[in-house]
Amino acid sequence: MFLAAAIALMVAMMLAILRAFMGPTLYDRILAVNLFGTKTVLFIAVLGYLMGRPEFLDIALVYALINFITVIGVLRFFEYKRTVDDSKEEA
Amino acid sequence: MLMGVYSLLSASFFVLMDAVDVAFTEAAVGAGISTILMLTVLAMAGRFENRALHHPRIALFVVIGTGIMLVYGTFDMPAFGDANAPVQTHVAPHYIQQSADEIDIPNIVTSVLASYRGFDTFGEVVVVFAAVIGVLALLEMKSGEASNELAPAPMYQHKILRIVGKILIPPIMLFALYVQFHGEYGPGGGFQAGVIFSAAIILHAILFGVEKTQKAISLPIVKILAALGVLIYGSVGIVAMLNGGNFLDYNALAENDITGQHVGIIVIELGVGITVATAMMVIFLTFARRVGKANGETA
Amino acid sequence: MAIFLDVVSWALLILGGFMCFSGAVGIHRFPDFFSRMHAAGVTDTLGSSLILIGLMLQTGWQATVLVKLALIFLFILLTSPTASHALAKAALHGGLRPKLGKPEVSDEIPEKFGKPRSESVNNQL
Amino acid sequence: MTIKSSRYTISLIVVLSLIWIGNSGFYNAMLLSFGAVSVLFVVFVAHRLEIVDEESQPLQLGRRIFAFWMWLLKEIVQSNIQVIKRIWLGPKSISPVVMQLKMSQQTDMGKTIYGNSVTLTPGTVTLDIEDDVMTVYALSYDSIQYLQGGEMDRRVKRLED
Repeated sequence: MFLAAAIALMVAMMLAILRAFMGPTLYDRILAVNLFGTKTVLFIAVLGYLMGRPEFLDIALVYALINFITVIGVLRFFEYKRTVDDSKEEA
Repeated sequence: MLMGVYSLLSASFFVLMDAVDVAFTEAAVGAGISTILMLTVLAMAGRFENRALHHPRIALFVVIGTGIMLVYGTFDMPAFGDANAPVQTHVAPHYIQQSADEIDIPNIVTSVLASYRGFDTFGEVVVVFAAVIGVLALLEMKSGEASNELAPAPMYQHKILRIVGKILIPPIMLFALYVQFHGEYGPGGGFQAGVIFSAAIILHAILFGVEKTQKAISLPIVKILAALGVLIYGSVGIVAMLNGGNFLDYNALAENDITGQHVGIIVIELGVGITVATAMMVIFLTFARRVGKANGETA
Repeated sequence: MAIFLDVVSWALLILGGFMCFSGAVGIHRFPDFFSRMHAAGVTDTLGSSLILIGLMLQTGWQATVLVKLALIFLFILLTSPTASHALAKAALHGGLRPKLGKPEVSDEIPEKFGKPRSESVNNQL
Repeated sequence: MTIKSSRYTISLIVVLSLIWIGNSGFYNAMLLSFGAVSVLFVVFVAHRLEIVDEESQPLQLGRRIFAFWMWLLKEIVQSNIQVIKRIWLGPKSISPVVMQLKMSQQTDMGKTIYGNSVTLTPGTVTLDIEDDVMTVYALSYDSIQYLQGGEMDRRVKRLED
């Protein structure tokens, strides 16, 4: 049963990656990566059960943390980059 | 950013191969910190990119050539999971079979990393520290001029981000420390803990601006701490020598061999954690400050 | 009792897997960024909750495992809307505009968000 | 340190200790003392970072938040089913709408809860919050009408006082 859930998650991850490569806008890519991250967290948790190793949950937790920080970081970066671009255009 | 996906993927592979600790490191370092550091560097370097000096095709050629050679090299390696492979027959069986008796902690990876391979790990910590020194040497040369901070995007509008960030940062830090001290029992240890802790600080810097983070965590102190981490590691070795053992021979730290190993591992993991955490913070904060400076000059 | 728990958790896992899968399909079927975001939201909330609750029922009541799953659960519920909101906001301020179905029922998108700049947000990676 | 701020500190300590104890699974003296040291250290750093206040430790919400969560959970399930239906029906079934709504919450915390609840229920996403006006993007006009009905707004408002 875990296997079924794991496979469904795998397929979802694949689709997310596809979206990340296809774009078309930057935000689509970030969205896809975020989705991919959440799916990975779940995937690792399910996998931990599949293999009978509950300490995998630690990794899943770290993933959840890091995924959030990365997405926010990436967003802030592009936001920041835009403000600089704007100030350049005006100058 | 696709690099981040790559890290996530490879971490999944490590999970599949049952290498929990490696996956942990990859998750923390590869997916998070490296992406953020790359972006910071991009923010800094992107503005004044020099014209390429050599033809990019040559570089591509070199990369492809190296890739082919690497793939060719792997043909010589034993098949994955081959029991007769040199890796499996050399020291690994000793580590796996004796670890429980000699060191008595459940996570073999930690005992290998911190005890059997104490010298190697010490070397890695020193490398991290050297990286910090390198970054500082390159970026702080023009110190003294008034630092003009990372242009603060209007944070007061990001109500949701601010509040959620405030709620999340303390638990993240605590989780980092949890990983630090449970390295003996589950996956984790100093390297991962350091990265997670610094990630919490970096999140704070991203959300509230570098200026505010620096007010709370002054760079000089962090730099001293980075050195202190290496010092802790090294001094464990020296204390062991004073007690009549070899450098980094934890058995000499206490009356009982096993207690000695425990104490030694905990202390050096702490040293590793401090060094890694502070190293990441120093690198990020220095870069972020430079970003502000560089753009102040060009914009 | 044990069998009952098993059946429930299997059902939850399968349902959650299906949710995640449909969310992923959604980000391919929907026409623009903003509607895709909703599809992603589906998987983030209900999909992950179902899977995590399904896993929780399988722990055999080991306290630490339960707590860890609960932490992941809380964390996802807290961060995923935050990340979505930050993303949507960044996209809006970045000049991306949603395709609207019936313009007559929508308010105008206020000018204060700046001019649409669709060309510059494309292909920055 | 005033009495007020020490309340938040204590709450933070309690929360962090619970996280540690729940996570650790080892209860020997050594690890528990490490835990105590860690908690204190984190509280110290959090104080330096100036993130210990009524926004990070929402004590004032009290017990009412649980009832709200239960209600929200029901909403989430319902709207999820709707969105999934739309996903499988294809892009023709959606007609996205952007609307500006007034929010009655006074504090930033209340606005955050409201905004996040709106985003959590699929079908609607908070695009922006400015003062007391929220820009919402929805997949269809029904969901906007539902928000305009103001039930969620009222419930979040009740959390505040």
